Amino acid sequence: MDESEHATEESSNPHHWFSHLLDRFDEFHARFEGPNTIGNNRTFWAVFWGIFAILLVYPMIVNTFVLKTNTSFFIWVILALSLSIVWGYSGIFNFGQMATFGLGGYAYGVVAINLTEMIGGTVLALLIGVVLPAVVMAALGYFMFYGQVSGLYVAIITLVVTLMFNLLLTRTSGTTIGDAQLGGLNGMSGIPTLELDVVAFSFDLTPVSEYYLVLALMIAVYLGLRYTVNSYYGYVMIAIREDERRTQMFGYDIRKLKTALFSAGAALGGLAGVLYVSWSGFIDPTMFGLVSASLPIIWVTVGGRGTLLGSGIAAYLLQYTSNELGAMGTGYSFIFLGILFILVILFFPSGIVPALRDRWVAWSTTRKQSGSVQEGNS
Amino acid sequence: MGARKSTDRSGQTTPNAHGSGKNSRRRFLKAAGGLGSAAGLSALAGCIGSLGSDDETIRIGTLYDNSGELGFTGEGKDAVTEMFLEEQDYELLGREVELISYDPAGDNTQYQNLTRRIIQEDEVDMLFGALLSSNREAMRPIVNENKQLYSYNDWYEGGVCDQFTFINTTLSSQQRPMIEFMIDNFGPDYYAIVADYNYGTISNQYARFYAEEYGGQPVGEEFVPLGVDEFGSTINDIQQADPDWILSLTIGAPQASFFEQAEAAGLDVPYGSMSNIAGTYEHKTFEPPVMTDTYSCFSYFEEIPTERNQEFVEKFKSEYPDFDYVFLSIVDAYTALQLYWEAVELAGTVDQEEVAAAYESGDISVEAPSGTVAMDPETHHATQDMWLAHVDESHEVQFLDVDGNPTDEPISEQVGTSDWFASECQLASESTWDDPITEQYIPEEGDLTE
Amino acid sequence: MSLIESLFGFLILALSHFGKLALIALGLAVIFGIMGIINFAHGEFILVGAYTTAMGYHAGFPLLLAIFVGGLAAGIFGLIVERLIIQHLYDRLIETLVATWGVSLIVIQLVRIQFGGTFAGIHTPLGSIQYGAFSASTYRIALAGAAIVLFASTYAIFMYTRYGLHSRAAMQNKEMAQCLGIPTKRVYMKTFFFGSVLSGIAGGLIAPTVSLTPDMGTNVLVEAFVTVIVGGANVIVGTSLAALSLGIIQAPASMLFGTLGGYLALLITTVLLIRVLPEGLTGVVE
Amino acid sequence: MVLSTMNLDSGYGQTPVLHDVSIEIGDQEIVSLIGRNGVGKSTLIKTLIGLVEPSSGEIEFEGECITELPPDRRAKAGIGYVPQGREIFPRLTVEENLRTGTMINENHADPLYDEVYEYFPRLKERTTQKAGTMSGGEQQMLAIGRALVGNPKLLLLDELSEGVQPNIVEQIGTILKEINDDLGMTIFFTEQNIDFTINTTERCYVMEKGSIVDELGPDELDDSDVIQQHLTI
Repeated sequence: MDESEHATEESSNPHHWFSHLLDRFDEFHARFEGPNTIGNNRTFWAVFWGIFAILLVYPMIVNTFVLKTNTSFFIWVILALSLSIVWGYSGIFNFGQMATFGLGGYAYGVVAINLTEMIGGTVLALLIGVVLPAVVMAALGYFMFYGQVSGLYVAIITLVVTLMFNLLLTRTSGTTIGDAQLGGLNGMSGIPTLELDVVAFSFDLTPVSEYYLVLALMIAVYLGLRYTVNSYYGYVMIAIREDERRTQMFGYDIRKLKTALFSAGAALGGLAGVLYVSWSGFIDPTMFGLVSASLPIIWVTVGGRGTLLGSGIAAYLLQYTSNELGAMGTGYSFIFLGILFILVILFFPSGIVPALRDRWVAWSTTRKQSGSVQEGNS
Repeated sequence: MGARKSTDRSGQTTPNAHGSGKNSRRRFLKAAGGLGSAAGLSALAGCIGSLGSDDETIRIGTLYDNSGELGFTGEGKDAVTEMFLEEQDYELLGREVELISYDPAGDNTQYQNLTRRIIQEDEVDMLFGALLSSNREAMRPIVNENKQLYSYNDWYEGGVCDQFTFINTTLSSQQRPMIEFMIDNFGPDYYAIVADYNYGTISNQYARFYAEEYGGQPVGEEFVPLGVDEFGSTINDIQQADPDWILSLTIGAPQASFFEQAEAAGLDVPYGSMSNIAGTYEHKTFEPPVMTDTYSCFSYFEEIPTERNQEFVEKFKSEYPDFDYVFLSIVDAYTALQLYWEAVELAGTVDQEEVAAAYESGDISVEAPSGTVAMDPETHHATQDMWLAHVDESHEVQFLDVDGNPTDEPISEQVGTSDWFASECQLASESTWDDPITEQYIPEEGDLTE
Repeated sequence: MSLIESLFGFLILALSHFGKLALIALGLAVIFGIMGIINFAHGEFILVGAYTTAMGYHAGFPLLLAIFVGGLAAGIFGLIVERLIIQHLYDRLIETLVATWGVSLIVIQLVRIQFGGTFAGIHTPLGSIQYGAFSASTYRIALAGAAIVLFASTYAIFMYTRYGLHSRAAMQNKEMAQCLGIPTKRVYMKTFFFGSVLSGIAGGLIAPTVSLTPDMGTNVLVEAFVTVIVGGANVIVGTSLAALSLGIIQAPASMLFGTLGGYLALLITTVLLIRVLPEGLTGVVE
Repeated sequence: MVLSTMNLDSGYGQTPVLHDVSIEIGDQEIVSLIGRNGVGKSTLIKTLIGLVEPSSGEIEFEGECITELPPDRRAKAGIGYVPQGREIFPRLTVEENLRTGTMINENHADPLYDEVYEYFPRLKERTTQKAGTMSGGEQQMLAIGRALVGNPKLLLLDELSEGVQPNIVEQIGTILKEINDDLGMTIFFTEQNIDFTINTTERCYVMEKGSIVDELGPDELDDSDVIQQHLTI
């Protein structure tokens, strides 16, 4: 729906204050809209805020278990969004996004266990959990991108580095950092929940407040990224993805940009990791295994590369599905998942959300066309 | 009865037919509730939670992998759980028993999700679960947070000291008769090949401690990452060290390739194993004579010659012919149920705090397929008989006594935990339901000798 | 240990690492090199080969015949996968990754349901050779020889058959090949079959040295990928060189720092090599 | 009639390029298509060989409808294709490149290696050289030779003088005429080089904005002003 349509609606609408409100509504969202995202119209935002409203009252209608589980799905969504930026938009095929998640989680765990007594101990842990993966990945990014490594080779290096973390962390069964026992393959447990003590604003995370915190962060990350990809930087990202050499000829320092993007994505992945570990109180090295490392790749591919919405939705639905499959108590869950991946790839090669968007666009244009034909007749 | 009878395996060839019938429908409704709520149909979810609550029914939950790397082990445990419940006619204290089992598929995230689900949604009276220690450690924070009575029953390194957790299985420290036997019969110098992972490294510490006590020492140690199946350099290293025997702490089938490769390389040294045969039946999966002269000391082997055991093995194999070998994990799951039944009957209720008190009474002792198994009140770990198995060149198992003579008796009776752990962990006297201890103690250098 | 002995030990170790890496990587290299397909189910082709070989062997076939049957079984499995899935995904690298990942999940779980956690293995044949106080498995050394034979045969097929010519043409410029009347889809189908057969034979060959488990494919996947990527575009020369150099690096590292050290050395070398030689070892040769 | 198109519309994805193109090429003719850069000449050739799918219209080859056939089937039916930019296989040797052409025209059994080496003796000197290491002109000869080996009934050439030295262009023009005479091969090519077109072709279509706007016979072709006009406007 473009502006001309808004105009016609406006003129046909007798309530001026209402159309004024609608304009404000559109104006507010304009900054999040652009050709680089799906959902650039009033209907989308109406549905978006509608779902948000449902999510706001959700804790009042479900039990703790459903709520807790949902919170974890939102955390996975944040992780998926971070990979969507790095890979989907910027074209850096990063197999190590889960490693940023794990690094963030471990960093948070170690700092939080050691500094729980300290005021704001977990806030410091949160910061370190975000910064550490960003720094590590900046170093790795520097190593790769300043050495002209690109494409599939980035995927292999990031995968190999992830597996090295896995190997090293499984070796830590007797290792302690301060009071924190890394625990090897058994993992690190007893990690305190985030406590936000920021001047005059302090609350312990209960399942409900944790849910709201994660929900708010998820929405903020989504909108923030929408804003970014539709801004100047978004176009640069896509330029890098589409044609690196040409972008370079226009005077952009590709190596620097890619390193920065890689590192920013890692910060976001680290944030998700911190939230997750605060949520579960536990983390183990399987986060760095081959299976885990593939998960974000699968979400983004299934949802649709180059769409934030798709990556997020796919992460939510796939995690939900594998959760429920596990709950069915059968040995066939992996078979179901495998078949699901194959079917999605065969029938929605560009991802589920872009496919649905195309279908929606096709449907609404034919409807519009038939509508205008009828008008012409009458 | 209807509810859980439906978990009968339909046709023995497909070992996974859980959750057909009523229960799966209920679960499906729940699933729909969860999904619906996300899609805005959440009004449903609230009332479905209360649908299944029936005070008369006793609910038993199991979380054993049915898929993933250890899927087969978990299937065995779920199968024997069914067999036990059928033997009990799905009744306890005259009340109907319902079994709720999920498949965490070897994924710790799933273990956490499903632990929440089974405690908070299904509200089980007793929870059995976890295969690996890492699964258990993923579960325990949630178990403790919810004050859930919980049984762990798969062989592990030891050290869990937890008000809510009761453990029956073979611990590393309980395998000490093997160390003594090897040193007495083959010599003091051993080479340790150790899975680089908690079970391996911590068991290795125990092994070193007991070896020292019995006058032996390691002449070499190699720590091998899980999943590694390449042992060329290790074999070289062993030949250089020239030990009297090899301490095997290999974990998982890939690492078991060591035996085939050692045999092929012409390495001819006896193995004292703290990880093979009982749990992973290498003498059945490798062609003879690869495992020749392996000595393994556990609380259970399929070959245990007691009448009780032979009946059990025969029954299980006829009901579940997919299982060629009845391994330790299966029997420990069965014994865990026996212990729970006895505790509930003693307490006269399934109230979790009272059942825990019954477990701690010191009167819990059952005749398991492996022999007499008793629950130690202070450590919440089982005290049991240890058998020393010897694998011969045709991969037959004989049981030996301390002198190496064939016997029909365990090598050591009613073996408890290590002295160190017993002194560290005193749950009955120091921990209560409302002020619980929930630790895992890992021996640090020198801890054991003090 | 004398210098000669340790040198000999190193040589045998390097040879056996080379043999294994080369074997597990060859089928993947063929499929990835010619078709540009990331086959995440590669390990499961090895698994199918190994399991079938073991079944054939236990049914009384001589080992070599059993290995041949294993290769064939993997080839047929490959054909099915290609017809059902892969043929719809040519030119879509990432999608094949996810789809083959799906195949891998399915196969592993089906094998587990059908055969359980472990499968009766094959006793390593050929005995051992002695050197001083040390000894090593003859079969492990024979594997390196088998790898060389397989590479040479693959080289011959690519260089001297019509299929080989067509596949090399399709690899360099698929559209042009098609415009010359080369049925590229058929060529791809044959390539997938061929690569699967090679993986199956590799599985059969290593079956007597490892435990047969549903996860055996996953365990070799990373090593296979690393070898192929380090090798670069040239399927034969690149991959064999990569297997050789990685084997030579892994051997002393594992002798000095244990198995973990060897594995880490392999991974670190890979990372450094990719950075220094983005074209892989092929780039150095050509 | 060897090849004809009827009301062909074609293009890439949503972007139409060709409109209502109808051409006819008779047996043993040598016909060209001229037009400025970007009018759709290459798109027509690609549509003829099957790389671009037409949105409507028909293509007939030797009386059979080939509109739906993929490129390899068209090649097997007897169409040889020399693309713009040559697209030889750089890592194959010269001889191997030629061998890739043998699938063209499946009814013809023996590959024309001798003939190709006769027309392009330079290729014979370099049979074992990697094709990627040769000069532009040599690569062009190889590309033509590769299509020729299978003895196609129709040879399609796209912008063959592009990036090739003038004297070699001239040489290639002569050879094309010889091929046309000796082997009776039908030839259809696109070109921007006027002299080359005049010297080589008997008949010529003129394309503008994706449509055929004119057809020039031998008489008009002798008048270079007419052609000049079509190419410069």
